[in-house]
Amino acid sequence: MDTHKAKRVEIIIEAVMASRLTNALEKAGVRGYSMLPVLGGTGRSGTWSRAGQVGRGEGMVQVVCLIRPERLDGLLDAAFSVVEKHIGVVSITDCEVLRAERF
Amino acid sequence: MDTHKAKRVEIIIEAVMASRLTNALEKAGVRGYSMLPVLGGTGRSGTWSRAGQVGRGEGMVQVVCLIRPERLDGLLDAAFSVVEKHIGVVSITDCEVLRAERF
Amino acid sequence: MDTHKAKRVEIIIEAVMASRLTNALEKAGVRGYSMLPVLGGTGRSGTWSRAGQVGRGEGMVQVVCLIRPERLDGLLDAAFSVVEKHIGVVSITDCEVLRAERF
Amino acid sequence: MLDLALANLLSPIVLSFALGLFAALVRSDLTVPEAAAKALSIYLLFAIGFKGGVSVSDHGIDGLLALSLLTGVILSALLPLIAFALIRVMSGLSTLDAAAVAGHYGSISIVTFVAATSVLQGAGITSEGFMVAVAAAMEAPAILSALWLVSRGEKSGRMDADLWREILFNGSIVLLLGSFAIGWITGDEGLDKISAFIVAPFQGVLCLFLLDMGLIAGRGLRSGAGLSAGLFGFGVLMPVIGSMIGLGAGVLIGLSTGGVLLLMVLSASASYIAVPAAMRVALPEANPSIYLTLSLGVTFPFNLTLGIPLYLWAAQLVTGG
Amino acid sequence: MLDLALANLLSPIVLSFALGLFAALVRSDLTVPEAAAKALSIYLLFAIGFKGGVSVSDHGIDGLLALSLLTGVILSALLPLIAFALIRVMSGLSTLDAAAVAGHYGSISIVTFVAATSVLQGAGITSEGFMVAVAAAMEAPAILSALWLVSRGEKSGRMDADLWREILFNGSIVLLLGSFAIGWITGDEGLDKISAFIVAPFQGVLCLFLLDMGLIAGRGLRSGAGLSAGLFGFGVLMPVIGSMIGLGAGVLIGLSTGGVLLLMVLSASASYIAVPAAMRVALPEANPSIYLTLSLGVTFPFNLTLGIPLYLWAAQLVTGG
Amino acid sequence: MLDLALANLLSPIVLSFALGLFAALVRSDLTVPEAAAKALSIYLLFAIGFKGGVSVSDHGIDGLLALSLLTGVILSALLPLIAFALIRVMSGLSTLDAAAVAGHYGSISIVTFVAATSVLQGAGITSEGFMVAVAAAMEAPAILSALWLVSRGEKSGRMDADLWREILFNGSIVLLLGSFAIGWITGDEGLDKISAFIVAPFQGVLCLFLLDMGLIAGRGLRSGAGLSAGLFGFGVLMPVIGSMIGLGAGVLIGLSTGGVLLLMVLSASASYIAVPAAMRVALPEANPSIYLTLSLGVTFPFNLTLGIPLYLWAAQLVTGG
Ligand SMILES: Nc1ncnc2c1ncn2[C@@H]1O[C@H](COP(=O)(O)O)[C@@H](O)[C@H]1O
Ligand SMILES: Nc1ncnc2c1ncn2[C@@H]1O[C@H](COP(=O)(O)O)[C@@H](O)[C@H]1O
Ligand SMILES: Nc1ncnc2c1ncn2[C@@H]1O[C@H](COP(=O)(O)O)[C@@H](O)[C@H]1O
Ligand code: NA
Ligand code: NA
Ligand code: NA
Repeated sequence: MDTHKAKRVEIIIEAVMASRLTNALEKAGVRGYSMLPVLGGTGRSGTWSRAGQVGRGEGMVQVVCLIRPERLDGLLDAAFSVVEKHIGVVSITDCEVLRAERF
Repeated sequence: MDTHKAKRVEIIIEAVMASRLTNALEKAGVRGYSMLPVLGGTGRSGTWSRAGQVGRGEGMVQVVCLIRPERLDGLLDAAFSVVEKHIGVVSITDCEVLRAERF
Repeated sequence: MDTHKAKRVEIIIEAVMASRLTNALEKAGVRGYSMLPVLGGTGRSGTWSRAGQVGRGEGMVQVVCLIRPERLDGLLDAAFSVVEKHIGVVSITDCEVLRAERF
Repeated sequence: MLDLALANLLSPIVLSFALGLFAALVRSDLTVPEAAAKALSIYLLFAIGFKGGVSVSDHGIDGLLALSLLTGVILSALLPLIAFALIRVMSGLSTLDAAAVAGHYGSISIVTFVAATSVLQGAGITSEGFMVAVAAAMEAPAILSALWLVSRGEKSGRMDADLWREILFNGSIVLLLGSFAIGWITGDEGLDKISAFIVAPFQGVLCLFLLDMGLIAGRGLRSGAGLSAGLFGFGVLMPVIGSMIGLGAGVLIGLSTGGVLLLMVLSASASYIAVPAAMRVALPEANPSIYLTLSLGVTFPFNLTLGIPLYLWAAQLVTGG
Repeated sequence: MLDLALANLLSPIVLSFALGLFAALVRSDLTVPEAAAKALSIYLLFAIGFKGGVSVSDHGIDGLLALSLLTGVILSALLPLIAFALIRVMSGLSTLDAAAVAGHYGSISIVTFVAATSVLQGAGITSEGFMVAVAAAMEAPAILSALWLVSRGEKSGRMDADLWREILFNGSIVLLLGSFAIGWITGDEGLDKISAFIVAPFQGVLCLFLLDMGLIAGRGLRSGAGLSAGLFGFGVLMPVIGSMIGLGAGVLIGLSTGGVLLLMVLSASASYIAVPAAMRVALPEANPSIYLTLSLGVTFPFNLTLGIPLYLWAAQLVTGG
Repeated sequence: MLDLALANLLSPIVLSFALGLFAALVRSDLTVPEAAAKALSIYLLFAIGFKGGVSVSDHGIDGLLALSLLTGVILSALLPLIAFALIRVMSGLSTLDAAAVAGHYGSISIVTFVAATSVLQGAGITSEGFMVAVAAAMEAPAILSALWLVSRGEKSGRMDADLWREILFNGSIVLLLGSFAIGWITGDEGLDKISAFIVAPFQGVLCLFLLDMGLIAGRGLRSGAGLSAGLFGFGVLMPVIGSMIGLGAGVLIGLSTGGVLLLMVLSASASYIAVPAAMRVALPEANPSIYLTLSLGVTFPFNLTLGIPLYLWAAQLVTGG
């Protein structure tokens, strides 16, 4: 099977900031991403869980973005501008993808 | 801690195709996988979100599969036969696993 | 953008063991992790799905943990002590992170 | 007719839909959780099926049931052909996209059906309880017609055993027919036990469901690639044509005024649950935003607001009911 | 007896379960969302607990409550020993798997209990309101017996403080006893305020819950490793034995006919919520598909369909009620 | 006053909250699924809004509505200033954290409002239906005040167009005002259709919602960094001060006894939905555990248990109602 080098960027960010992040990504030319739910977690600002929550003040989502290596910097700049002041983590992994024309 | 080289394959695929994908994986000898929910996303075919949806026409899931490197090709062939005509993305990452006898 | 080497550890573990795992991680000095839902899966012990389930006897979650490379061994020891007798899988991936001071 | 339309427009149900639409259009963060929306839909299907079954157990059955089921199947299979021709005339859609859209219009929208039963109830008009079984029978045939429209030119078929099973045992069909059977078997005694659950709060639950439908429809309209005028026109014209065919068929087989209305509504409405899923499996190349926007963003609101009163007016005119 | 069984088999509740079973067996995509299933279960626990508490506040308490609780605890602790011996005789399960299964049969299934209260209500037979507290008391002791059966040969115990806490403050125990207390404290006045929520729609909600149980049970039966004939036999025989022991105990301590039936049902039923979770923590090597299939796929449907009418017949025969 | 407080403490609603609190504190695994909690909150907002609208359609409107809305907006905007000063005096919080907390106390908690309407209903006291619109009007202004408190010393503002939209079209505002409008438009006729859904089961649904609130509050209290005595004191004192200001304002503009109580409760209560989300966007550096613990873990339980009876007593004393 033909695979191609790409980057897998996974950004865990506050749910209230998610649409701002994806807007920034889209402006930076990112063509595709997916959003996964996060149930809870722990970090420097304490522990949280979505169980039983009604409000949107607490809680995070994970945005996953597969991207060509050469587009990574643009993506990270865009992401950083949004996460900068906010809690959350960003990881970048080397990966291979099928159907490279999609990225 | 003893770790072993393996591949982490993550396939984001339409929910209606998920059982066809896992059937194909099982036929190709894949012994284990997990399925994660995806809340929404954007791609060439537009933006979608599961929020408030009743039907299964729109929406994707992420199938995660840890596998020995030598079994990767079989898995990708099987996956490709299902995703080929469908929207969705496939990424393969090098990883280490504990308890290699499981894969 | 400044990135730093780190490890991305993803542990798929039974939901009933999740709090025991995170307690062990915290004791081992892990400062942050997130927990993601898993909808279903297949492994040596058969196939499961959370759809319609009320009890907690069946079902898994994925704990994601970004960590500095030098802290990995402590984390794996802690994780292994919990998963040892239990079903579930652990993968470790090399990654880069933004804002390394957080890990 | 105008009174009826106005009363309908100002009912809590339609206003709830409008509220959802408004919230989505101003990009409010209001959402009904997916699990809650599915639970509401299970409730509605169970309740409507059960009540239909009880009504059949009350009135007994005759040849009309079988005839109506047959009529439903035929309508569902034939309407896509008409829809297909109309789309090709009114828009520049490819065969594939046109067939996918056409499949939706042969099948049915159960919530439109439910809304119509509410209107009937409000107007004190009875209808055949088995119409809910007709609704179930009309879900699937249209899918086969759509696939046939596409595969005429193709060598390999687009159906496999899995897809057959998925279509025939689709959750909403199973639940609708299953609860219909339960209602039929348990009759009034069964209804007594659970009417405080499936009858009394029904209208209120329907409001919340329509709120959610409004949210989804509004989101679709906002993000969906704008429809061409031709497609938009199709989304309004096709239900009217469908309803007229349903009217003819209903009168022909001798349904009551209420039954005729329901057959009209079934013919006029477009699927947004079963067919989109089947199309994603069998016609993945077809553009979902077209059929989803048309079905949920144009035809559903049209039927809900103007269509149902219009059809009722026509049904009463023709049947003299 | 036959009448009773038939009436039970044709009740909306049992038919809803059958519908779920059918849907799962034909691999329909019908599912109740997990969140909705949990919400239904919270509703049922809250309602049944509350109503039990109100009934105690109405009738006052006496020594019988304490005696019944004690009886429940003893039954829950002892039934696993009998179940264990029976499994070992009837099947080739390992000590570990046999103990895990045994633990389930000492504990209880609250939805079976609820179904039995519905049957009592339908038959116009009253029962002691505090039986719901007995149900809660019977959830946990069986777990300890199961662990004891396993750890006899082991050096290190399988219990730790966390597990103790998890077992005793298990969500269903807390909710059942908590709402029981609230019902007790607020009495009829409290019930008046919320009976339109917890009484009137109860049977209907139960139908949807049983639909879900049918779906889960069917899925388990379909995918679960086929049970041996011996295990299957155990899944039917054990509840009958359990119910007979419950009958003896209930008559001995002087419960009413309704109370005796409920104690029989508690003894006969097998846990599918609290015990499976505890077993995954404490006996991870035990094969969950065995105990889940037995409990949910064999014993639960048996009790729901044939067991309850059989037990009621026996209870009436013995108590003359 | 004591009677009232006791009756309130022993109501199913408050006891359900206590049960949730207890379950969380003993670390039971009892949880209400997120989707179910959101569905309950949608139900409550829809029901309370609709009923308010119907009541306005019954009694017509006059200048009092506009005056009350204006009063609400002013209270919401001014209360944060008082809260801010009080926090700074009573605790060592930074400007940022103090402003974030202050914003919560200007805004409102709709479930506290709902609990107060239940108490009024229990006591047979009527109130102005439009108070639910006042509640909606009081959600947002406090956010602006909080941001103003922070940005006094800053160059760049903290508001952007997106945030404006998010605040004004916040889901709970849209749903509350939308269902209020629907109730107003459809009036008693609309209410007739859906009262079996939004009126009869309301108190019971509220119990489950408060169970969930108790679970969340307990979890917050358990895991939250312990509050200083000063902050804790603020969480109890501020609602009392707020209620007194609300009392003055309500009497001044001529609300009925019930209306005065509701305005007091709105002034006394602290937001836990709209404001926390806005603060995370606009003041990400503020520590959420402080404002969440204060609002949900201290002020909400205080109002629910002691506050509401106290305010009612004061309202009756002053208005002579
Ligand atoms: N090292 C980490 N690995 C995975 N998730 C993390 C990590 N650190 C923080 N998070 C997630 O980000 C949230 C906020 O983190 P923090 O900014 O450290 O409070 C946590 O509650 C977790 O959900
Ligand atoms: N580059 C990407 N990274 C992550 N997810 C993607 C990406 N591209 C597409 N997806 C997901 O796959 C769906 C379909 O993509 P597409 O086929 O491009 O329309 C999107 O809605 C996303 O959920
Ligand atoms: N190779 C794998 N890749 C991803 N998930 C797996 C894998 N193997 C097992 N799992 C997950 O872990 C669960 C238990 O696996 P097992 O211990 O093999 O029964 C499965 O049901 C899956 O959810
Ligand atoms: Na149609
Ligand atoms: Na038992
Ligand atoms: Na306030």
